[in-house]
Amino acid sequence: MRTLDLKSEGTKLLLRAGLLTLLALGATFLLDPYRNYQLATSAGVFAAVAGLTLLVGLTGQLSLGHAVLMAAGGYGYALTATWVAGALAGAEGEVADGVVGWLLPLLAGVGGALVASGALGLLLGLAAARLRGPYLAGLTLALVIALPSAASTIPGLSGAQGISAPFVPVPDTLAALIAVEQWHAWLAIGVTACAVTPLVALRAGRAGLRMRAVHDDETAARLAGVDPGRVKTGAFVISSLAAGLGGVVLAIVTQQVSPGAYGLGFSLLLVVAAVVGGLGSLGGAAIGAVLVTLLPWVVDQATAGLPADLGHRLQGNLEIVLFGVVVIVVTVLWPGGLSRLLRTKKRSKKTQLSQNTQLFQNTER
Amino acid sequence: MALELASDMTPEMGPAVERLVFLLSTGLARGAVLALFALSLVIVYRAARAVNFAQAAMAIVPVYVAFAVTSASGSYWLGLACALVTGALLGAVVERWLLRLVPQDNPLPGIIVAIGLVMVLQAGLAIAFGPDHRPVHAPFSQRPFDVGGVSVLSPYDLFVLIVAAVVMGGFAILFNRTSIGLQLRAAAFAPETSRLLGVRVPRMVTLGWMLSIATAALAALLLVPTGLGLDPHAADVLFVNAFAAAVIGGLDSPVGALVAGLVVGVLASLVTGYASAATAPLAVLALLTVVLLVRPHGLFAAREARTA
Amino acid sequence: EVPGVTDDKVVIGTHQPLTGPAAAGFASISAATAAYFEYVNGQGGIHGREIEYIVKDDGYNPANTQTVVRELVQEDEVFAIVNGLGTPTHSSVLDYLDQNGVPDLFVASGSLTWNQPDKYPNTFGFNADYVTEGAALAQHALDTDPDAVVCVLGQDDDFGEGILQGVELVVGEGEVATNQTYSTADQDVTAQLGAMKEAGCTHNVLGTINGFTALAVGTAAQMEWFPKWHVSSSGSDYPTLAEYLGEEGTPALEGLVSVNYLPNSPSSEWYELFSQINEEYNDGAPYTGNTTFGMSVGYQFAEALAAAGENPTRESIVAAVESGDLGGNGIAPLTYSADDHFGHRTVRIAVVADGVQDFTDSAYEVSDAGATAVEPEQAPLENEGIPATE
Amino acid sequence: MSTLTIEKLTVGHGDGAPVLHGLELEVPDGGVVALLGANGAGKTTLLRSLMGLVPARSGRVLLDGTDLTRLSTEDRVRRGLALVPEGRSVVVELTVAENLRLGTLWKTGRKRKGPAREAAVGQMYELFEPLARRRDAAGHTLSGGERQMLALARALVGEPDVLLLDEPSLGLAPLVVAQLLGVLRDQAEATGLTVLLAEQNVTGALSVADRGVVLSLGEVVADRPAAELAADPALRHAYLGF
Amino acid sequence: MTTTSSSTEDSPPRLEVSGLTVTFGGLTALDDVSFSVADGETVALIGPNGAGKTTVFNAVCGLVRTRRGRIRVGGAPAPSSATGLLGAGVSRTLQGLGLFDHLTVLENVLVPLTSVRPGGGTSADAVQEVLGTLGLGDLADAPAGTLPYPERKRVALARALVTRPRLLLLDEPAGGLGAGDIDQLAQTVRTVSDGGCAVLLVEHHVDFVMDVADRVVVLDFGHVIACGTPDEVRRDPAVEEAYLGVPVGGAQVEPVETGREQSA
Ligand SMILES: Nc1ncnc2c1ncn2[C@@H]1O[C@H](COP(=O)(O)OP(=O)(O)OP(=O)(O)O)[C@@H](O)[C@H]1O
Ligand SMILES: Nc1ncnc2c1ncn2[C@@H]1O[C@H](COP(=O)(O)OP(=O)(O)OP(=O)(O)O)[C@@H](O)[C@H]1O
Ligand SMILES: [Mg+2]
Ligand SMILES: [Mg+2]
Repeated sequence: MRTLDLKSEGTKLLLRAGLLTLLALGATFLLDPYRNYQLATSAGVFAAVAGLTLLVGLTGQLSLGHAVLMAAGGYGYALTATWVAGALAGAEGEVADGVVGWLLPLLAGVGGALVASGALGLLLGLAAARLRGPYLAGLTLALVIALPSAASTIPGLSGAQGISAPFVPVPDTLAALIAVEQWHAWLAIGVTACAVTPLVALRAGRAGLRMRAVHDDETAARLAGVDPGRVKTGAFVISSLAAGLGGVVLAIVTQQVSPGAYGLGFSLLLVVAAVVGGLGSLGGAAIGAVLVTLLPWVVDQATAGLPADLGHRLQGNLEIVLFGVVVIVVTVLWPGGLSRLLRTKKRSKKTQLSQNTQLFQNTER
Repeated sequence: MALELASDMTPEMGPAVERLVFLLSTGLARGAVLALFALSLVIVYRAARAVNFAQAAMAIVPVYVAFAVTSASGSYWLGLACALVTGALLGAVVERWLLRLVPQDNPLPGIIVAIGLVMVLQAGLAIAFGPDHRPVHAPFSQRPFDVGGVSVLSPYDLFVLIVAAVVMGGFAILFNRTSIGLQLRAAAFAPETSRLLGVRVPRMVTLGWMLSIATAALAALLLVPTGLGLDPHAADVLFVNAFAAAVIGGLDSPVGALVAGLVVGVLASLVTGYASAATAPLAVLALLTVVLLVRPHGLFAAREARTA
Repeated sequence: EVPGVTDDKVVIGTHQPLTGPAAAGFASISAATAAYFEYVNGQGGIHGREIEYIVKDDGYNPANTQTVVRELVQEDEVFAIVNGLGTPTHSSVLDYLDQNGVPDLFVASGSLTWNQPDKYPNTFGFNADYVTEGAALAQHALDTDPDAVVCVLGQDDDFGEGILQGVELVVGEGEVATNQTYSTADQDVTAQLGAMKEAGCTHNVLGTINGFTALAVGTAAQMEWFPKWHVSSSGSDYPTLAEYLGEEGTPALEGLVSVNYLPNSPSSEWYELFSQINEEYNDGAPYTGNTTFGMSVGYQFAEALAAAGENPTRESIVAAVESGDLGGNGIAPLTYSADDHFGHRTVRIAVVADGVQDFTDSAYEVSDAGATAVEPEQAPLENEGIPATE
Repeated sequence: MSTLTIEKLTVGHGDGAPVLHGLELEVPDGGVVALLGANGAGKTTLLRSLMGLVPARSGRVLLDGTDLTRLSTEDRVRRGLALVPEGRSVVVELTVAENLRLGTLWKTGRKRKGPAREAAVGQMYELFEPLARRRDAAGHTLSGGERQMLALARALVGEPDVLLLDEPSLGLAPLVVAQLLGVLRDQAEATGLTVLLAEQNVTGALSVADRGVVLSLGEVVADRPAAELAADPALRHAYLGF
Repeated sequence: MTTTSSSTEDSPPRLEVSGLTVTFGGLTALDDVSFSVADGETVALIGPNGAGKTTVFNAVCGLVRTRRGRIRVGGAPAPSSATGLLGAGVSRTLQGLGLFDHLTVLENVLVPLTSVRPGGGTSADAVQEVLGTLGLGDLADAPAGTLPYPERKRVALARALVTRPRLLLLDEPAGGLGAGDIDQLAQTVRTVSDGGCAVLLVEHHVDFVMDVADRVVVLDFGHVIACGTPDEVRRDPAVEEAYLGVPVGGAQVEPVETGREQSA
């Protein structure tokens, strides 16, 4: 007699997530501070791309506005954390206890980020439930463009200059062991794990199935008892929360949130990362996130050796040209994304079958 | 002096009214360019069911050509003709040699390729011409006419409005009255069925791209004299606002592009004039949101499709 | 062991917008600075050390700034960050540079943010601050025409706000006839100028970058409106403006009033030297106000480095700047001190006459009380523009 | 004259095993041939391959002796071939009238002029009365059967030489099916239209066809006069499963 | 199917449609249509193309707005929400299949179970049973989009049956199927209906209709023009004129009972 057994599946998933997180934490010991900074930023971008890839890959809703959702998370974090830090300092006169001094603001900040990005995501999601492809793209594009205006219109956001987020110092116990960059990488990995693990669970469970069903045929989904509007709105909110946590990571690492950092270019890069990694694949999102954070740097290194008399015009521009070419070539050669490429090479037919039956076994054990 | 005289003759025109008329007419002229660019987006959407995110970058390349030709020959009109031809060629080249390599079953790879193309074109232009603004001059005076003491529309604005109207009219006839127009639409909606009816679908898609980029280039060329001049990013904001306008109008509707383009132009002008420049993008966002919530497929789109 | 300093080299870095929309106005600055350093290196460097200037492109995006500045500090191990450009961009790395004790010299922006010695002891601004410029421009307007109706057109960020603040310091809070703003994203100021014309402005103080100054002047001329223009140093470079406006538009620039704190005048000997360096080390790029700006930054840094001693340390260069001994090459001696991290407190009025933009004899010094007229006192050119190392 | 000859045609989807193996078939000028076979036998694949929508791996398709194999779908249409595909091949975004107008673009290589075109369209409205009522309605509002009618009308209005039909009776009311099959028969007799008709509705198809061809596992397993197939229960049972 | 309900005289019909009117712009698709389906009964809805048959289904499922009239399921007003409808025991297939092509057969069948429990028994049982009865067990892991047509039709049916509905709406279930598959379908419909489920089906395959239907309702231009047992309806001259016509080439061939294995 087979029964629905999502519990043990969930434990397995949590274990795997924990393992990956530990691996990532361990990896920080192998990296120098600058690489750890890059790792931390990639982690933040990964959280957002993971949310986006879930949204686009599973429900087919294209959002060009995920940078704004990240920014919402970033602002939510910075404002709340600063406020709590100020209140703590005000209450006790001084921030004597190190851990309380940074941990409480951090946690409160994450809460603030979730509220901010979730609320914005809900508004967008309600609209998205009624809109199709290009219309949603148009709305989210307008949103990205309006971010600088919003930042200078809404009091407290300090316009283009942005606001700063409290610095999270290395705890005393660790201070002798690790540098601040590594510490921030840990925080980044932790927050990202909290953002991505629920996405993995969701994708593998009922919610993922419903999203894919809605993507395939909305009318049929409706007749199968799935409300497409609610599924789409829900997916948007979840995706926004992940993006918001990504914004938290960037705010922790850079201690700064400003509209210029979350412009259209960055928003489009998130889409590039999701597609190049492989839509709907969270592993692909990781690859894509690392790629878009590192590629400009790699190309910069590669072109650094070019003779200087190629002129100032080449500076900066050449790497953008190359990045563009890479994006085009990758998309043309592997439209399914890098993750699919890796997977088809690796996986035998048997494992594929067993993966397909996983859901069945969940239900039928 | 002339100004005072004129306002003496029409004493009831207060400064507030003057300002309103001025802002409205400015908005109308800018809106015409927006509408034209929005139309170019509608055309690719009609021809290929695609939103071209590289439209701004692709439109600005022909403007550089026009700039070079006009500087060399001294003739604005020769430059304009060259821009149209380059635009059409660029559209054809990008469609045939780039986008056709991308799978069509899902719009995303096409969008990504367009983003890559934007990077290549804009950075390439900056390498070739430098990042600086190149001043571009209008073929007609930009001095507004003085109507009863109120400044309205310059000759150049009129020129823009007339060009926009002619192009719009031309496309309306093309799409709704001619066999080519029918084939263009059918090829985009149902490529396989169209092929079964003898429509040369690849050719139609290419033609659509050619028309679209030429139109976009025309809009960009008309815009440049009113701004800082020509630089690789000169059409970026135009693209964003035009996309908003096209979506408001219904993406599939040339009439929608026209109306929404003018509305967005006037709205931006009024908001900038009465509130602040920073508020304009928020106003456009608000308009877009309201329209889409009331009509999810834009103002002029066909009714919601039957689903079962 | 001082980061970036070896026996024969000092490595410094900067972040600049070489790409993206902001590149149009600013990409040529770092090229000029680099050319000046090459000139210095050609003459044997400072204390026998060559200056290696690493320029990183940030596209005017704070996120990129954060990345490239960390790269400069952690990978390239620069001695100092010099002339990082832009308020939003540079704000995003202030804390980082402070926490890492990296000298953050001569930021290319007039935002008051850089003048917080308690909070950011290593950060120094380069530009005359925007408030100073706004106040001087407004004071000049009132000095020349007591009935002036003063209006402001400003960029919608700290630049425009600073200029407005300076103007209000002189004319009084809320006494500005109308304050209009533009955003760089929208290259159209017709609506704003319509409003200013209607408000009856006679003297327009502009907190605009060059392109938008040209746009404002050109648009007004098209409206047959010819008020007085009073323009910040960041947007009043005559060759650049003339280029924008073209032949027919240029006459509208006649009488344009501007302020500057650098010797950006063809009659200056500094200008002459910089032109030569520009020819020789910068491929003869067009000479603009950016060239003067970039080379002056180079000079000022070289002077600070020279003053930091035979074996410069991060502390010694900060101390050298704070010592107040730097002279600079401006129209008045530098004013850096331990509690003032701005160096240009005096600005000089320049006017366009017969197609030539040149300084007049009036200059203003600005304090909290307002702008007071002072005598300009141009720093002399000595030792062929190479700072002396005693 | 329009005889369709299929020589040793082998067709497959993607890299999969071939669906048709060296298929040989001739449809004579003015003939009506019913193409029968169970679901998955390869009827649709054959028709699509004849139109060039699925590439042939080997073999040839000849129209009156001219090799079509290398021609694109569009060019085959211009040579006088037409296919009414399986399912609802209406361009749903266009109106009924526009769909019909699309069908009139080509008639065996030459474009047609106004009045003749109008007349042909008028005829279709007479034939399929529900379409006349919904002339200006967008394709997506039509009922399933109305769409099928429109697809048929659109093919007929182009007056092709060879008409390939993939399950035209699907979703149509019996009355309309009878009418449609009658039209096919009449056109074949009157204008020499050559028809290849793939059908699950065996009875209906055989009632108008000259010949019935049974496809199984990608090969022709029976090719008999229609009447013979219809009348002989043993044959039917052997090849068609009832 | 496990739940057996005997429809007693006083219990309300499973589906009751009365005075239903639906318009699209100027077009009246349904005009004052009334009929009902009792538990365990199979009713066929036939009529010319565009008569409004699918629109009746759409109205029951809340996909189109009704202008007038009442639709009651099991005596209560038909719920309008997606989950509510399924929860009230109403399942439907679509005229154009509407499979989730990128989902496997199993996943297709699981989708309805993400929002409701099957009427009686566990989800796992229901899935296994429905896949088994429809011969889809071996195909559980195949993406639905890659299957041959008859299998696709069975997946659509399986998805409707897995919740063990009390009212099943089938839109052209036999369309495009070969004789063998139609027989099997008829068998399935009979089994479902014997289990007490009310079945309403739209079909143009007259023989199939005559075979499975207890009662036939004929629509034309949105009006009910006839209603009765299959034989009554078949002989009705109005129905003959509007819908059936004179069969081409003589009588339709009666299906013979044979397996359908040859097409699998
Ligand atoms: N696009 C495709 N990709 C892969 N295989 C396909 C494709 N289309 C059809 N097939 C396979 O080719 C075989 C023949 O299919 P085809 O559609 O030609 O049969 P048919 O005789 O038309 O059946 P039906 O009566 O159901 O329409 C089947 O096994 C089918 O699964
Ligand atoms: N959403 C809609 N908008 C406009 N017209 C519609 C809509 N839905 C249905 N119609 C029209 O209503 C009429 C009835 O359609 P319906 O689909 O119910 O027919 P049907 O009886 O199912 O026909 P068929 O047997 O061909 O499937 C048709 O004329 C159709 O064009
Ligand atoms: Mg078939
Ligand atoms: Mg129907």
